[in-house]
Amino acid sequence: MSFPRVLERLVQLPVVLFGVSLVVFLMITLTPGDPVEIMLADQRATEEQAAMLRADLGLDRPLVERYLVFLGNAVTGDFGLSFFHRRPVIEVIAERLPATIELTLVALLIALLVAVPLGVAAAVRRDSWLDRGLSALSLFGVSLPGFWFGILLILLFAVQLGLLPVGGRIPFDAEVPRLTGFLLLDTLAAGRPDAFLRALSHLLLPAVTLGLPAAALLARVIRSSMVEVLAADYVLFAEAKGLPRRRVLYVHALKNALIPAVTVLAIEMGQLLGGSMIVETVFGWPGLGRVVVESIFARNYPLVQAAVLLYAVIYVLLNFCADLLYAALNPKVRL
Amino acid sequence: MSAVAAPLPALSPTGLALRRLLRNGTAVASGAVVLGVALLAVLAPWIAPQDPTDADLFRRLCAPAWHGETVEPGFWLGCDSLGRDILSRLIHGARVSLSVAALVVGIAAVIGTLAGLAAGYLRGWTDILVSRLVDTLLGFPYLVFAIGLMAMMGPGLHNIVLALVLKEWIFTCRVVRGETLAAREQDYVEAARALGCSPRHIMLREILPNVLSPVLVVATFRMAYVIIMEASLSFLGLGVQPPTPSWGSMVSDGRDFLVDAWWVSTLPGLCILALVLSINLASQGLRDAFDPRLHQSS
Amino acid sequence: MSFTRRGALLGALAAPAVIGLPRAAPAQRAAREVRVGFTQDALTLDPANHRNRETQTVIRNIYDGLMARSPDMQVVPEIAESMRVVDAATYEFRIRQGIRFHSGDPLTVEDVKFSLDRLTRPNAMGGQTSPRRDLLGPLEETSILDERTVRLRLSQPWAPMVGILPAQEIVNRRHVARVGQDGMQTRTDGCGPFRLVDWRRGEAVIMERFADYYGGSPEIPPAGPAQVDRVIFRVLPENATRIAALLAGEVDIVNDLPPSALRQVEASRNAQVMRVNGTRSFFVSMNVAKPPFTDVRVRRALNHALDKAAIISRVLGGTATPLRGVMSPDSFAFNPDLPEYRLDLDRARALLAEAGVPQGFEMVIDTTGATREVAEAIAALLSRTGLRVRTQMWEGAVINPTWMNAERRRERDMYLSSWGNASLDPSDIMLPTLRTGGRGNSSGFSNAEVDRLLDAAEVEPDQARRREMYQRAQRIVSEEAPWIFLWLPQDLYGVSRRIEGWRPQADSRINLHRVRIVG
Amino acid sequence: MREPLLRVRNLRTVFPTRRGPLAAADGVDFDIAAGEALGVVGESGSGKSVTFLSVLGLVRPPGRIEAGEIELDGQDLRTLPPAALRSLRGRTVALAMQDALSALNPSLAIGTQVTETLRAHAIPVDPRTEAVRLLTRVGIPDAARRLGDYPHQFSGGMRQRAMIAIALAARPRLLVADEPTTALDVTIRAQVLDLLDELRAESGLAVAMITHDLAVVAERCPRVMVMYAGQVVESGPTAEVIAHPRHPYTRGLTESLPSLDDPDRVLHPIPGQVPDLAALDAGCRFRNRCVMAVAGCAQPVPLLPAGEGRLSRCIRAAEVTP
Repeated sequence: MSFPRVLERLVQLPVVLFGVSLVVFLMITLTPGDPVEIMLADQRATEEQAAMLRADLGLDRPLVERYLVFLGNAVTGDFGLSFFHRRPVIEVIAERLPATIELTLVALLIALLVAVPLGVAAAVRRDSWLDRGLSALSLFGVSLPGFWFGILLILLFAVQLGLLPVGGRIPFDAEVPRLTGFLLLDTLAAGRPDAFLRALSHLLLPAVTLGLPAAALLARVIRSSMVEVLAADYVLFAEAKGLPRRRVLYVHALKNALIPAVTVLAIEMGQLLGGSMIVETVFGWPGLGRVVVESIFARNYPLVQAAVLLYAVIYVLLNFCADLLYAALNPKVRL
Repeated sequence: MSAVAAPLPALSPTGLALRRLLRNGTAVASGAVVLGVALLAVLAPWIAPQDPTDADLFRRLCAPAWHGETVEPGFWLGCDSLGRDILSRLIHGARVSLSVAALVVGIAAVIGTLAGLAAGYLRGWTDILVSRLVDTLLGFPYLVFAIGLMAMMGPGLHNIVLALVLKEWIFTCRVVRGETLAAREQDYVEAARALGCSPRHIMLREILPNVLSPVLVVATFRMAYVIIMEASLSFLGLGVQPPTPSWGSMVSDGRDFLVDAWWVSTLPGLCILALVLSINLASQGLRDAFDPRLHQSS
Repeated sequence: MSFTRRGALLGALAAPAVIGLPRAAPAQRAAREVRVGFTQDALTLDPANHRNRETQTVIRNIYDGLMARSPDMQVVPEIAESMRVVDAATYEFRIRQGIRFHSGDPLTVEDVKFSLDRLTRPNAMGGQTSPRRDLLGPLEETSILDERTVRLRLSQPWAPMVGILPAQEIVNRRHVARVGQDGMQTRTDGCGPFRLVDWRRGEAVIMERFADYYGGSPEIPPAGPAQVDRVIFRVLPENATRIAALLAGEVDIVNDLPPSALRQVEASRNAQVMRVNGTRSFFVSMNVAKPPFTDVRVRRALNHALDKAAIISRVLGGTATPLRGVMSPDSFAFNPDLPEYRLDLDRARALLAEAGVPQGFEMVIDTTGATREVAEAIAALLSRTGLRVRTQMWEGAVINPTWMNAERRRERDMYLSSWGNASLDPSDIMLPTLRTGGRGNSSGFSNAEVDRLLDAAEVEPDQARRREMYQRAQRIVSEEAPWIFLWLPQDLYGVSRRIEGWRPQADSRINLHRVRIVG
Repeated sequence: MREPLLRVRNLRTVFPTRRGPLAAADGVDFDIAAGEALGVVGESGSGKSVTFLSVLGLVRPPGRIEAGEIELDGQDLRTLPPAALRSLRGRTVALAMQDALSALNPSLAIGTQVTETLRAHAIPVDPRTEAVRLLTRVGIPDAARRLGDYPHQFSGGMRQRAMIAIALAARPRLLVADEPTTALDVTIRAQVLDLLDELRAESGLAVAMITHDLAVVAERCPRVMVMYAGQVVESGPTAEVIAHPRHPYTRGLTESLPSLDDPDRVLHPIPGQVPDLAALDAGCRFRNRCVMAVAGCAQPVPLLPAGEGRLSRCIRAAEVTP
């Protein structure tokens, strides 16, 4: 079952990319609002100037041709110029992507740190008040609109308590050379643990805001697969061997319970990546999501197209990684 | 190990599940909350104490009744920034939030179930087509997809429903397809096939009843997401048209007054919380009751 | 495995407490640093390659212009030492001596000519044409008279010329040659009070004091190098977050403070509200081509029906000046003697009845997310006449072009909109919005006399006569009432009490050259 | 008879159900001495597994031990703190399960599953060497090379033997073997049972062999205990119990005994159904299926001596004929 699965993913990538590119292209071109009009909104542009600009951008050509040109360029990594940044799309995305990925990863980590103990505890004491209380608490996460929760966190932790910063990624005096764009790595690479902590403190509130809903979902998944696993004979057998409870729960049970969670994790990571724009707006986080939303509103087609394609690639790759991880966790599947 | 299972009086699986459900106090209580909200929504025009769109700037941000100072009699939960009664807006907002959630999830469940059945049972090109479509849509981040579609169609209730349905159906579809693939190999399906039943009959009469309970669980679970989604779209200015209140847009509009008049945005926030929580707990109860795998004696 | 996980969890929980400590005392910053919580990131750092106020604000701290605007909106020389009006279409500027760019290169008349050519000549920016080109209107040629003097020649007299110059910055021609067109987007070499340290896209623009600064315009004291070591524009688009950053002491100035935050900021110990009349007049455009708005009685009725004072005092916290017409009272061309449409619901109902508009008649006000609250308030107040007025939300990208096109707006009723210009010159306010076919004429207003007056004022060199023409045009517009005239909002800023020497100005620039830290 | 290694008295283990408490083990008494092999025979649901899970302290909640004494090596297990009980598990009393496929963790290597037991009990040996020795001992060829294998890479018989090796790793004094050989073919079954016999002889290992296969008991266990509906109904030396049952239920079992050539045969020789354990009266639990039932069977029936070393829970024990 292993080899066909890899093959399936490899086939999936171009198909999904093609589908996504087609959908996004259609979506964008069918959207009312003309980028040229928006770009010239505040100017005394004549119709000729507008037509020239339109020709410059290739907007005057037929749909099919535009799509094919877009595809052709995309294959060679050329996504054109971001209208309102007046710079290559690739550049804009490249400088924003690390911030989003860093935020997403930390959010995911927080989600795991919350979800794993919560899910395990709830499963072990299934149907106890603890189980209900914890699952109610974890559901809290799903029910909070991110923008509202984020603002509340800011008011509490930054304004009232003064413990954490309001927004941004790192204060100026903790700046380090950005080799990777991931500040947690860059600060360590620069040998600045103080800067690392500052960067982490900036990450905390947005990551919690972003990660909590994911934590709720993950906790549910882990709880239900733990419930199943805990009923398995090998857990009883492990207990009968006299193993410490921690080892029974976190090695024997959790390792098997995580197998179904891995797939959910990959999907959730994809959703977090694409769902970060609201958190990025609230916390002034310089990530990709914000640019994408701004670009949708500004009809900045090339950037939206490229970003959505990128999301799709990441999605497929994440699933691929999930398969690998699945195999790593599950010895029955060997690639 | 043989231990617990004692024979229970014969009951249909659904009957058993319902029984388990009714014995689950949390599920019943949260189900009651959901039904209560639904009732509020249906009866909104008759029970809302004020006209939810009646603005009076002199009532701007007046406080809830328990606050003492800037209270307007008859406006129990205070007023929003245009002096509209928050209680009435909450009651009417339940209409929008709940009907968006129910419509989206309902339509998505129907589409997703049919597509999933077809893909899982017919296999072949149908499956490839459906699966690739599902993959494609999964590849889109939800919010980007919704924002893109809303930008394309313009804001408004119908468009929200449409935009969300276009993404939501895949979640049901994936589940149903998986269940159908499994059911396909089951004896009862093989027997039906051997009897010469048409694929349509097998899908709708034989397999469908067996996949309904996971569909139900997925649907209730997704409702929570849809309510949050509507709120997020409102935050980005792509929500329902004013002055129609929705809980999401109320939270979003009130966020500028979080410090001066916390109730404007917090009360609808709490309503969302309570509803989503109830839906989730009810769905958890449903799943516990209907998922047979959790009830095998071990 | 379980141990490490537990350890990490504890670490994560403990982190805030640990990290919180260094932040607790923001006053202990080593460098004198002023931070601005800003709604938008700069789109580019090339002064010639944008049409965006926020971008301009950031850039203006790095690059200086020939002329500058004082906080009370007077145009004063900056890089130029003096200006001479040779005739209505010719200006001469004498350039200050000893100005150096951040790179050390001296600023010469060649740089001035190069910068203006780059703005006005087609394809002058590595094949592109500057999007600012048409801002400079009829500027035809910049020529060097001697090593200290440049001459600007216009193709026709154009009075707004001087007012537009503070928004055009002078670049170093050698720097442009060095870094190329693409390099200009991110690498700067201005002669302004601050030099760019780092532009973290989407996050912050960081600048430091330029020690060799020539001092800026002597007419805006105190001249000399900047008084703080470092300046940071931090991008915080969400209102609540920007305010929180101010209250938490993380930033010293925030722009675009919503009126709803007035109380909150005023109540805080470490910040205050500063306000200045803005430059954007707000109005509700009525589609004069669509019945019943074709009838002037209806348009007047709606003007009578709207309780502007209530919205200003309740929703806008008293931070706006009601307008009877188009122009801001701060403009030289303001007409103080316009007739007023008093709040009079009976009169409004009578006028509507006269015009045959039935009770319960439906009207829609189009609006965008940013002005939603005001639009809803207007709709609610107008509905008191017995009309049924509601609002419809749109994206700016959709509704603006719709209303600027006669064909596309045919079915629309009303549009809550605004128009403004930093120079407050009617040439860029009345001409686009009220002349027949003007690019911003959303109501479709067309009046031969107004057209004649506006066209004549455009080429009239005498400012007093221009004013008189514009005032006559304003009276006609007010009587014809193509809009519901609303108000001129104040721009609100939250300002930390630890800084001094800065006040907001109407063109919404935040120039930090003269800011001091006192707290 | 020596001092018993395990002494159970009046054990009552209850599972709450929606129809009231269900006593899966109800008043169970028995002893096992060191080096002894006790066969425990009964149908599914007779309480034999629950009885020994109670001994191991592994009754899954919400089930719980309601009454009785469990003394292992002189210690009262019911008053022992959980940590002490845990250190007894695997070390003093170990469990071997019926289905090794489900008893072995699918995602851990066999070697790990052996060594972790050694480590958990701090057995002073090199875990790896010991693991190889243990696996070799149960007849796994080339054990050193197969430590890194996962359960699914083993054949069914090897898995079963590996599982027994794991159960024996910490050198327990009592092995609870729950249907340990049902899934094995005849030769391997003999091999495994021989191993247990050897250990009994060598190190005084006591074995409780839970099975519904009387044939295995007849062959390997000197003593047998028959359970029905949560109670012990008869016990005694195996040969005598088979030859002269003192309980109608035992007789029913023995009637199907000649089944050596069909080891997988399921025992359901007696017509009728086991009563609902949640709705019992005080009388004999077998009486609804018993051909010998009389009115007196509705009274409580104690477990009484029925000959040399034998006990029976039947008022007409003497009348039962083979």
